[in-house]
Amino acid sequence: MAINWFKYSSPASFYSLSGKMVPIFMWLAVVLLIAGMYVGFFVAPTDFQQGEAYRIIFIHVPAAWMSMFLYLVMAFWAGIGLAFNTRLSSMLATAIAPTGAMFTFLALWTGALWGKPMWGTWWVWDARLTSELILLFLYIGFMSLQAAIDDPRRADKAGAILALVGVVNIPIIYFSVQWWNTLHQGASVSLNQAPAMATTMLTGMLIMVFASWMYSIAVILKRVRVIILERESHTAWVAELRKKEAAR
Amino acid sequence: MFLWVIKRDLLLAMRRRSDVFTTLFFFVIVVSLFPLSVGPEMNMLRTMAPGVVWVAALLASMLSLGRMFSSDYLDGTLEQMLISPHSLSLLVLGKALAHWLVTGVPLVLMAPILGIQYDLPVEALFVLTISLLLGTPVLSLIGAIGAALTLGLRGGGVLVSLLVLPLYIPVLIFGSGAVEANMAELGYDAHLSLLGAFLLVSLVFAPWATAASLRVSME
Amino acid sequence: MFLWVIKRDLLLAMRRRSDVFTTLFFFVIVVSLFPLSVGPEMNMLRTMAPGVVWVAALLASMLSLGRMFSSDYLDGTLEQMLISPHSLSLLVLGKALAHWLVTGVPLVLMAPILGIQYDLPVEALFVLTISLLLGTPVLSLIGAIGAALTLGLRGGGVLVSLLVLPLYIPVLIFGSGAVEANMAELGYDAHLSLLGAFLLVSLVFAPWATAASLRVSME
Amino acid sequence: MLQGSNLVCVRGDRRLFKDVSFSLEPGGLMLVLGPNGSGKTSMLRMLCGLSNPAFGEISWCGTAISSLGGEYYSVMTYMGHLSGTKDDLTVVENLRISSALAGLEINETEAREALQYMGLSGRETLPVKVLSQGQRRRVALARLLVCQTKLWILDEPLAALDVSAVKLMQGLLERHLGQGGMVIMTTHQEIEVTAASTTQLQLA
Amino acid sequence: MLQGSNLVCVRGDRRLFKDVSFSLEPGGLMLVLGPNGSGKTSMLRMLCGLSNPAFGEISWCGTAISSLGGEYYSVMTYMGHLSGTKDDLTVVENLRISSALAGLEINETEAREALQYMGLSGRETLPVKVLSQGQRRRVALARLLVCQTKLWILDEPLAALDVSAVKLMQGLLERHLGQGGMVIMTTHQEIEVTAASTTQLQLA
Amino acid sequence: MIWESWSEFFAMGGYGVYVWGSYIVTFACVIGEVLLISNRRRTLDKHYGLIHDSNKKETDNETTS
Ligand code: HEM
Ligand SMILES: Nc1ncnc2c1ncn2[C@@H]1O[C@H](COP(=O)(O)OP(=O)(O)OP(=O)(O)O)[C@@H](O)[C@H]1O
Ligand SMILES: Nc1ncnc2c1ncn2[C@@H]1O[C@H](COP(=O)(O)OP(=O)(O)OP(=O)(O)O)[C@@H](O)[C@H]1O
Ligand SMILES: [Mg+2]
Ligand SMILES: [Mg+2]
Repeated sequence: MAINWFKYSSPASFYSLSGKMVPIFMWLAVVLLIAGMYVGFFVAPTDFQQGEAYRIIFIHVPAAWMSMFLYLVMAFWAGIGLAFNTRLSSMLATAIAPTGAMFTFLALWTGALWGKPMWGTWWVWDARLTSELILLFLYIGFMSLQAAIDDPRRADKAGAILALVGVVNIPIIYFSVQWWNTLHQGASVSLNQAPAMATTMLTGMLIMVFASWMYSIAVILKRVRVIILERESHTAWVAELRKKEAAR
Repeated sequence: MFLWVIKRDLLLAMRRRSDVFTTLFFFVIVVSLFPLSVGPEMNMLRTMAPGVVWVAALLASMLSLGRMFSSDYLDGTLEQMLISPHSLSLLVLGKALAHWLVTGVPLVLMAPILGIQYDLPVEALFVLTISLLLGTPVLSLIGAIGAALTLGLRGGGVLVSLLVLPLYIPVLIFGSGAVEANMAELGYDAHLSLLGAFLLVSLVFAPWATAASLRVSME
Repeated sequence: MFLWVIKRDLLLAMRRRSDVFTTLFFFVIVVSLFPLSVGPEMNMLRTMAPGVVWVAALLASMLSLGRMFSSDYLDGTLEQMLISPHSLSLLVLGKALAHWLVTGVPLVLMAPILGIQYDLPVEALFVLTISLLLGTPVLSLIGAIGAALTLGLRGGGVLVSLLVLPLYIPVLIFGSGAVEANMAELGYDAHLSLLGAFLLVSLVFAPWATAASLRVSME
Repeated sequence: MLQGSNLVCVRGDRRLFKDVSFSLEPGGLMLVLGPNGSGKTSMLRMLCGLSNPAFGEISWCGTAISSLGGEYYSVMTYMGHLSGTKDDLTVVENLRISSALAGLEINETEAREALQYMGLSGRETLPVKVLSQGQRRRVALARLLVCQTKLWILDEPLAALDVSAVKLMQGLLERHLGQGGMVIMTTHQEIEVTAASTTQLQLA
Repeated sequence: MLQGSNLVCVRGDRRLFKDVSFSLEPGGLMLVLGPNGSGKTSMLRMLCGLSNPAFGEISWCGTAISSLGGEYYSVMTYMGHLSGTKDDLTVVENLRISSALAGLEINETEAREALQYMGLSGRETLPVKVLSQGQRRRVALARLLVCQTKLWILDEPLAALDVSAVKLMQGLLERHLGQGGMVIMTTHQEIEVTAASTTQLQLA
Repeated sequence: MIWESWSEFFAMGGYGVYVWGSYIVTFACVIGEVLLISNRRRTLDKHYGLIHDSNKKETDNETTS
């Protein structure tokens, strides 16, 4: 079945298509979430080292992964928008940022809550933790920059340049922080020493990862739809849409 | 009319909501930079913490001094304020207060969380917050004098730091001193009362000095 | 014409001689504030020294970013640069270089003296100077991107810090890392070569990204 | 009412003018004329107390303005080369706030009426930075419609205005003068304003 | 030489003008006219490539200006509402540096001659910030005397100028047009310029 | 079933504060995000509904589509 992809790259047709997709992904997310939580809380056994505290893993790891992934996806779409001047991809990048920032915050928050019982402190200046914090700053920088610019086209382009510069910087930051840390002393705690996982734990975690994927897609699509409406409010097709909705 | 000034400045800040957040995040980032350049040993970080937080608060407040008057100067609003029938000192007090609301208050609210990053004990966090609450308005008030004096001078941003930092030093010493005293299990009341005294004195004199500096700068 | 840009910016800086000095004094003051707020134990100060000097250098360089383009923007010179027949990237490179000459070089020259205040050994002083010499131009080059992106935005001064500080972090880590490695009697060559690599990369890419940002901002 | 006697203005090492005297009565218009750089702006800034004459005295109702302070400022409105509008605030907000600072609080409706009169209807809620040069000028001038001061000091109010706006200003000035107000202004353009008495102050 | 076809300009959610077409030949003068806010400045900024039209194309000698880049910029001089002078530099320095940035280096003597022609003699070494509004404008306009570009795009060049300076500009424009140059300008004032061909582009 | 009773479930082996603190904040964020978006959509709709009638003519004339 051949799909005309270009058809969907126009905001108008994307709007109607995504309208159908949002509920699907939302329901998928809910179902996976319930399944994941069930496995996490009622199937997975107690960890012999960490006790019950390890159950934070079912949101910590998905959040941490999503935070990094979403930055890449955001920079990708922003770059496409800059290079090919496609409105839709820039709007996607704008829509991804808040969700990415939220997952970054969640990774930090759950990590901190996990760290207190496990390491005895909320925070250490460990490589992974520090680079996650910087990632949050990058997200916030991107959003603040876009918020500070009134003209959406300019905001798109400026944000794209920043996101691309940031993406170059992420590996550098990650390795520099890691190196900086190990130079002084062996890190007092290493995340790599997590105990080998029971399969049920792993399944639960993976289900939760999928749930976060579905959730992200749903939320981002939902947000991008609002952004499309906001930006294209003066066009004929939005006026048409309004008329249809008013009639209903 | 005092309220109009505050309202206007807050409105301007709200128009660019990011303004409020950026001062805050600047503060957060500077505080987070130190462990990056000093290294991650927790013991050392804990001793540094009050100093670092206070220096960061001071820098954050100082950095935003530039915009207290300069945009009003460039577009002629300040000229209009000088020939306004209202008391200039009061107008200035309004502007300093708005500056504090936009830059100082968020810092005070954020400080405890940053203190946690440096693993400070709970009581020290409390003292830190109180000392910031008393100290940051002083920073805004004194800063206003510096901002007024350097108005329209090129490189004002850096010049203002030069003028203002020496005046900030007592606040810095007693502010961070209070927290250190608490951590060393000594009394910290004296420090806080001194900060309170600074606040009162600057509330009375700073608007007046600022008004005078503005008149000089605009001549 | 590249030379004209540099010449012009230096001339402007000279017209306000205080500009150069104020960045320098800002640096000096921040470095000297720390012993005031942290307390006078020499051992601790020595361990902190590289970190503090580097953070101060970074802040000093960042603080003066605001003026890299904003005055040119306000008075229309930047518009003229965009429609100049010369390559915009080259013009931008000239401006970044001028910024470094005015803000970076004085810091590099001053750093050893401040290091002495913190009782650093001679070799560490040397490494500190070299690391600053390699690192500060990177700060100016990366900073130019941030300054160009925030051009004409309200609260630009603080927004630019927010954008630029995360990008500065690797420079900070390797810059202060080099000195610390030296003090811990480890090799510091790797750190310095990495700083050199950053310098080369940013020399190539930063002017280009800055030029693109300027075009976006001026649209 | 307003009197200047033997005013001297020195800028750097240059004496722009000397021994300028004038007096202005209610209903009177004073045009300050002269080529570029002859000291018109400097003169107006003296008249509103933003700078001091090197010699001579300016008095309002017989009292030196430097000793009057706020009392003088509440009967005087000055508009310089700079318009005093905030780029980030909307047109209405700018007008309301600048009026409030000048001592007169006005409500939304009054503000909108004044703006409509100045030909800015439909732009009330735009931030000033997107306006054209002439529209910015109109926003600043709209304050004249709502202020209730006796003495207006206007530095090139017609710059950047189009023909219809110049007409509008002309009407506005005549109305003010007709009600016993006073106007001091500079301009390089031709403008016909009928007033009870018109003085021309030619500099250099 | 310069051609615009079916230009459309959109600002915010407002369409300022549409389907504007023109063509300008050597020796031709184009006056862009219209009330405040009709889009004159927006039009000129498009013509010099500082912003892009929402629709339509601008071409120089048959090639779109967006693809010409530096080549176009070296035959074109733009002067906007902002004068592009540095407050802290002296008058001579400003002129020399702005010329150099625009691609033509001139020496001290040439600069001083141009300034003298613009009536700024005796002010050459003052920093621009102490000059009067009209004098600043003259400093910016002095660049027209030394530049050797074919196309001048001037946004209200007469604002703040006194009568004698307006005469001077008139002569300058006529000389340029006589030598086969082209001028696009806006103004709200009356000015008589004789040219091989004069087009009036009326907006809104 | 690995839990003896609900109270044991909520206690999480003594780590209740940490585990539930994580989950509650996570769900608050997730739900908050969804609500924020719906709210943004609603304000947009309201804005449109309000100005639609009075501006209708103007939009027809000045749209660019
Ligand atoms: C604020 C504190 C924390 C932050 C910012 C954080 C951040 C991260 C990040 C970014 C990842 C993904 C990295 C990767 O997959 O390469 C991750 C994974 C992980 N974290 Fe954390 N973490 C924190 C605290 C903790 C704590 C306290 C524990 C447990 C004692 C922990 C256990 C884990 C585990 C087991 C993984 C999965 C590793 C893997 O399979 O790749 N984290 N964390
Ligand atoms: N420090 C100084 N040294 C020498 N001359 C100075 C100095 N400061 C100002 N001037 C001169 O003072 C005059 C200021 O004039 P002013 O601004 O009052 O003119 P104006 O009549 O308003 O002119 P315009 O019509 O151009 O606005 C200028 O001629 C300027 O060159
Ligand atoms: N974001 C926006 N939303 C609505 N209108 C806008 C926006 N941005 C600009 N405009 C309008 O676009 C026009 C810009 O006009 P421009 O500056 O080109 O006018 P002009 O012809 O040069 O006028 P003047 O003679 O006053 O200089 C103004 O009418 C302004 O109100
Ligand atoms: Mg003047
Ligand atoms: Mg215009």
